[in-house]
Amino acid sequence: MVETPTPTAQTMGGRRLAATAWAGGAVAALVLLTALVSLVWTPHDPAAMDVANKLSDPTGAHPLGTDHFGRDVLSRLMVGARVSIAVSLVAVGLGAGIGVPLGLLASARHGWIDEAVMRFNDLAFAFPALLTAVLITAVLGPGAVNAILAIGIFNIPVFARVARGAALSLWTRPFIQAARLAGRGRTRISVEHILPNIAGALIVQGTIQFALAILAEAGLSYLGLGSQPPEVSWGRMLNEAQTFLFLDPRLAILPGLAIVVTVLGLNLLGDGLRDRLDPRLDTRRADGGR
Amino acid sequence: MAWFIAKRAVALALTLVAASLVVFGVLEVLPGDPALLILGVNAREDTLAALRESMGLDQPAHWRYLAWIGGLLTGQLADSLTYDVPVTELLVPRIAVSLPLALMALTLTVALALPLGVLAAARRGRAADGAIMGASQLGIAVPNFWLGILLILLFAVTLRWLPSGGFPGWEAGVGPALAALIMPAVALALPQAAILARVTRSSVLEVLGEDYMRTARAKGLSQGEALWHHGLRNALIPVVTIMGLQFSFLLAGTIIIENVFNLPGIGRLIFQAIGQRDIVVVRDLVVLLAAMVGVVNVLVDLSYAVLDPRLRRGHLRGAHG
Amino acid sequence: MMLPSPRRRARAVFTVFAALAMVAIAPSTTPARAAPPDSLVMGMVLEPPHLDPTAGAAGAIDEVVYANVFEGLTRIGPDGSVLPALAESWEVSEDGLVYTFHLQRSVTFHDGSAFTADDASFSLQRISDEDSVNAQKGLYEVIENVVTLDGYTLIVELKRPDGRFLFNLGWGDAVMVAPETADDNKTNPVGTGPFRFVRWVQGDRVELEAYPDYWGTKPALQRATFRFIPDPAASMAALMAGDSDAFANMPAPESLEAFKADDRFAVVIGSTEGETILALNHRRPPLDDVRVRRAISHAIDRRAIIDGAMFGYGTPIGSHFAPHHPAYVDLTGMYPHDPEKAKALLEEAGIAPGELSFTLHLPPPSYARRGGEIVAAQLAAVGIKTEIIPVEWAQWLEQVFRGHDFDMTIVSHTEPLDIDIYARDDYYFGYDNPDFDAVIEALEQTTDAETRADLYRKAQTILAEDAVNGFLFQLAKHGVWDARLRGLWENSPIQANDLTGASWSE
Amino acid sequence: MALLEVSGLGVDVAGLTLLDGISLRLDRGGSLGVVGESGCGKSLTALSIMGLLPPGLRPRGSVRLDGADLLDADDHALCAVRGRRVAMVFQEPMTALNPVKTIGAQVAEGPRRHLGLSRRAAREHARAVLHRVGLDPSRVSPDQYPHELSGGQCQRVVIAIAVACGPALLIADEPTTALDVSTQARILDLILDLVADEGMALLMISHDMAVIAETVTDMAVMYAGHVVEAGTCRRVLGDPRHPYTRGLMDAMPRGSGRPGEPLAAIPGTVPPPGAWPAGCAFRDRCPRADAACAIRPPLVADADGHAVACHRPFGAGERS
Repeated sequence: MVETPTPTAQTMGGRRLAATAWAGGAVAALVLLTALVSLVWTPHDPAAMDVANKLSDPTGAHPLGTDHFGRDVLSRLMVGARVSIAVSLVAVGLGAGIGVPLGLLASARHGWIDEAVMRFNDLAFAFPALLTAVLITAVLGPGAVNAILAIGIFNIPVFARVARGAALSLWTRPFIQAARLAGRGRTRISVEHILPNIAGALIVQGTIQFALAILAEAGLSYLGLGSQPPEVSWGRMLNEAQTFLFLDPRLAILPGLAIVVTVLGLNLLGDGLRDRLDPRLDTRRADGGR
Repeated sequence: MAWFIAKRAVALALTLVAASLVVFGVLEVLPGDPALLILGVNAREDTLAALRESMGLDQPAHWRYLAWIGGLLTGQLADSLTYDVPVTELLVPRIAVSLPLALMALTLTVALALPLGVLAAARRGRAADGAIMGASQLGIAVPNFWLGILLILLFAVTLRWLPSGGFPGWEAGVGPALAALIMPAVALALPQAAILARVTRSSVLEVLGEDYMRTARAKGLSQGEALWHHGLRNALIPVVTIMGLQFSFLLAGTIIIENVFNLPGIGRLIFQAIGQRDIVVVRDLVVLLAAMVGVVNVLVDLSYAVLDPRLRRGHLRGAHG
Repeated sequence: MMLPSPRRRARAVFTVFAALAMVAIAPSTTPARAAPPDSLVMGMVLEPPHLDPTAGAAGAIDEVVYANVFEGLTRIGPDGSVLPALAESWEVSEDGLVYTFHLQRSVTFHDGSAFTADDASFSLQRISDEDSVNAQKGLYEVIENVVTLDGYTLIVELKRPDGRFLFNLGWGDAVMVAPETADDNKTNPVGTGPFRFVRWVQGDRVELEAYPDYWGTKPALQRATFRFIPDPAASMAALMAGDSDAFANMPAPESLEAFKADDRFAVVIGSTEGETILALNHRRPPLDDVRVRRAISHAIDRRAIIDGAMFGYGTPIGSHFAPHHPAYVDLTGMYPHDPEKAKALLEEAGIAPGELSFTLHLPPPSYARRGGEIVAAQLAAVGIKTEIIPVEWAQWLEQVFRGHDFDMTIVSHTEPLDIDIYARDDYYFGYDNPDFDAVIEALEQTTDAETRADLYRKAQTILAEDAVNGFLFQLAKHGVWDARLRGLWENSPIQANDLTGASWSE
Repeated sequence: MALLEVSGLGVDVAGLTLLDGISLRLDRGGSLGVVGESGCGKSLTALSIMGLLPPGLRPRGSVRLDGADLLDADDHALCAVRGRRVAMVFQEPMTALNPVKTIGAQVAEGPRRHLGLSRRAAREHARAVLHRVGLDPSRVSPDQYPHELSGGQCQRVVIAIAVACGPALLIADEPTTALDVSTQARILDLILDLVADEGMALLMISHDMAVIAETVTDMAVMYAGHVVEAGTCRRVLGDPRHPYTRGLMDAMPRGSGRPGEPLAAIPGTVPPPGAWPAGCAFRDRCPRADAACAIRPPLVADADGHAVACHRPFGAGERS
């Protein structure tokens, strides 16, 4: 039997990315591109109201029709991509920015710090995530920034757990031992040697969390707790479409499709990256789900 | 075993105490005065003070916390600030909606995910596997509330097979009640089933490579028999872990799904109570939900012991040493 | 779930999409369920927190129990007039300080006990007491003393004359309750009305049934159910499916077109007492500058707001007064929609374009949330930036109403004839004008109808000239019900669903 | 007719040849050993006979049991043969047993299926078989789980599972490799004992010449997916002709040799499939190799049936 070398940062380049992963990546890139384009150009001003022309079916001027204020749906979907992505990206960044150092600290120091980090994780998992997010936004008030906080908080334990798990197995490796013998401090080793080597696992988890964050932002905004007008996000659009469900289901279907396509793309990309970077991560995905 | 349960019960109790402190603290800083909400814009200052006193809101925080915990422990829940009835009375009919809903969703999740996951693993790399995994990718990407909207559009509005929302009550008969719950349950279940099917598949794949599966085949068992008699129980261990986590997602999911389907359950009650600043209802519900999640986690741990005799002995050893 | 190939998957998705897209044009074929002719299911948006109208401000309480379960000494009729109820007649002394009520005989509470002057005395004292938790205690605090002359005669002495006292007695907050059952009315209301309480399935519905020993004209309905459906889409579905027979006030005006096109339903647009305003905080400069407020009034396009937020239902107002009231003056022409004029006024006030930035607190109803979006866009067009802050009612009350921590907010003032709020000290928008206060002062002292009307007109004009707030529109009452239903109120002078006269036609 | 006749057996995966031209023959009640280093294809040969090759591996040639070709048989027919006519003992007793089932239940499964026993009768049968393999029910209960047993006890359970239905052929794939030395001998004794008692044929697979020498009468030496030398043990061990066989024998006295470790007497390790040199696969490691070895040598038997595949074999009695 051929022995498979344990995958680490050194062997990352080895395997090819699956076709589905390329497709997923392409979709994600397209959405990102759309969001970026919306910064400089949209077919119409997404905030421009034309009440006389409300709930119009798709026409040449409005390829996807208009909403209940007569605003262009296509333009709003484009801008919505921007807000959905920005909120999710910052939330995941927040989770990783706090969670990864915590996880590294826990793995480097063991003892009570490790224990404290893990108990914090347990407590965070004892509450249904959505419930806590609802409470947080009730206290702080609805809005994109607070949605970021609510989603970000739930990413902290996920990243802490992944970082700790991946880092723990590295501390016993010879090159780490060598660095320790050379008198490097634990913090320095964590930053210089551990972090680059667990980056693969973190990128994979980040992709998955990003997809989950988009779903979470949509859920919060749908409940009216996320982005607020005049901001547009896909969840916000779904929230506004709710009362027009029977009159104009298009308004509810289009933003939902945008969410599905984006999340699908990110998940396919995430799965592909995981297969390439770290096949052992397979069962962890649902773990971080909400 | 008894020792193990006792140990878990203590851990659960500690978690709940921590949870209750967090919730109480959060509700303390929640902006909005329940008395003002009840009495409205024409209320006078002295009227508000009288109402606050009658609701016990004028007491210091630590006293109110202890009174609350004492009430929880003795089963004497306080009166809801808005409904003015004991929270217990509010909860029972709500649980009669939410619990069946969560259980239906969980049953659906398992009933879909296990066979599909096993099938995908058994047909690894073939068309069935590809189809199931493709569909599960799609399922994971669909927000459950949007799925709920689509179901309403399709089955309630276009086909008119099912009610679009609301709950007739169990006294209207099991049929109408279940008809009202089936769409919400499906909306909750499909995305979770997609996740669980993937977990099942990878777990079964792992088990299929185990030596004992070869032993079973060497005895003359067919592939299917070996999987059924030897593989499943081993494969179930990670699956049960995820199921435990999913139960908490399903509970939380009711907050959003009950809003979509206009169901008078716990999820909508808690959402409404937050809006109305009915902190009595909110704190009891949050602790209740945390307790349910905790109990399910204990059950998951217990089910490991049922599934895997090696863990049974581990716990016994823990008991004696 | 079982989608065999990417291409077929795409096709399946497309099929679902196409099926869904057809929803909009799908004809409604199922007839509304034939309801038995002696029962009615009335849909409501909000569930009452409890069922005691004397212990809470929530309109939903009155919408269930007012005139159905509970009655007062007087009652408000469908046109807003004061009618006799449990008091069959009354006399008022010359100085307006002593009211003598003659009560209906043979009235019983739903528990069988007789209604007497003692019960009436108890009810009035309870709401005007020192430790009363009545939401409108301010209205009844004028009561000095209540005496029973005999079992059916009640004498009420006032501290000062009050032109609206009989009207105020008609509010749900002053209904008659029995001392024995008063404390349980929140969950088990016992009144004297034509319907008695059966049960309340919290989160879903309240059921009432006809009270066989009712003293007055017996209602045509034997059973009445109030169903609580907070979601506009769900309320539409409930009507279409026949799960509800009526919505006295349909939450989603956008759905009215569909009901109008369907001859199973009657769509009745009526008036309410809800003046919807863009309230401005006069404590916050430059909102204390009348030029800035006038600029805001010119910036607002009421028609666009009514069309966009309310789908055309609603009447523009130019001051804080209901257009259906006899004393109404149309002041909507005072500040026509004119962005250029608005900009000029701002410049005159020394404000550069883009310099102004206000917060806009929006409570949950769609008139506020949707109206707010449009207002924000209209203000932006004249160079005023707004930050929209959506709030729950609890927060609105604490932060805006009581804390005065806001720049602008949109809210509908639904109490009838409430123009006097502009004379209150330290009211949330902080308006202070001694001339206006004098008018209101005079109003309170006056009982003559014509003089009162003149004073009301004067008050309206002062508010409009001062451009106190942005006066947007009068909320309409969007009634949708089964076309065979008769006798439901068209207008809503108070928040109530009086089912006394409701019946089914053949 | 031979009980087992393997001829021209090969196994391929994705264009790669793992096993080629394997021919073996085993009579009723006879015994045959297959020896070679780890990775030479011994286990693959055993799995081919059982029809349990991992997915993706395709066999060719023929494997005849009682004259019927197992490679042609459908899965249903194979299930009837496995456990009933042919049974197998695996290398790692700890992982070969299902951790979540009692040992009694695992032994009873075969008899219930093949012998048509009732649940109860099968349980009794399992109890008896466990007793027969040395697990006294008074000391090791059939209701115990594998993790409660030692490695040696587990291997006895694996053997019990194999012999429970009285197969005609027992394949033992490195049955003692995972066990400690003192247990090894007892397990081998048990196997020999059972084989003799039940009249089973034995196919013993081992990397250890000593084990082969103790347990079987005939043997085949494999290297890189081919048989390089075959014959009676007496002839092959007494007079090894192939340089590889000699190397293996030189390594023998060390005893402790674990599979996978390079043999002390032969430099290098077995090349993985696909890296086999053209011609004689052993020539890169062979001290006697020359140009002729670039052509694959055929397996040629002498009059006594001692066969060797080598262009430069050791002569009879020649010392290395």
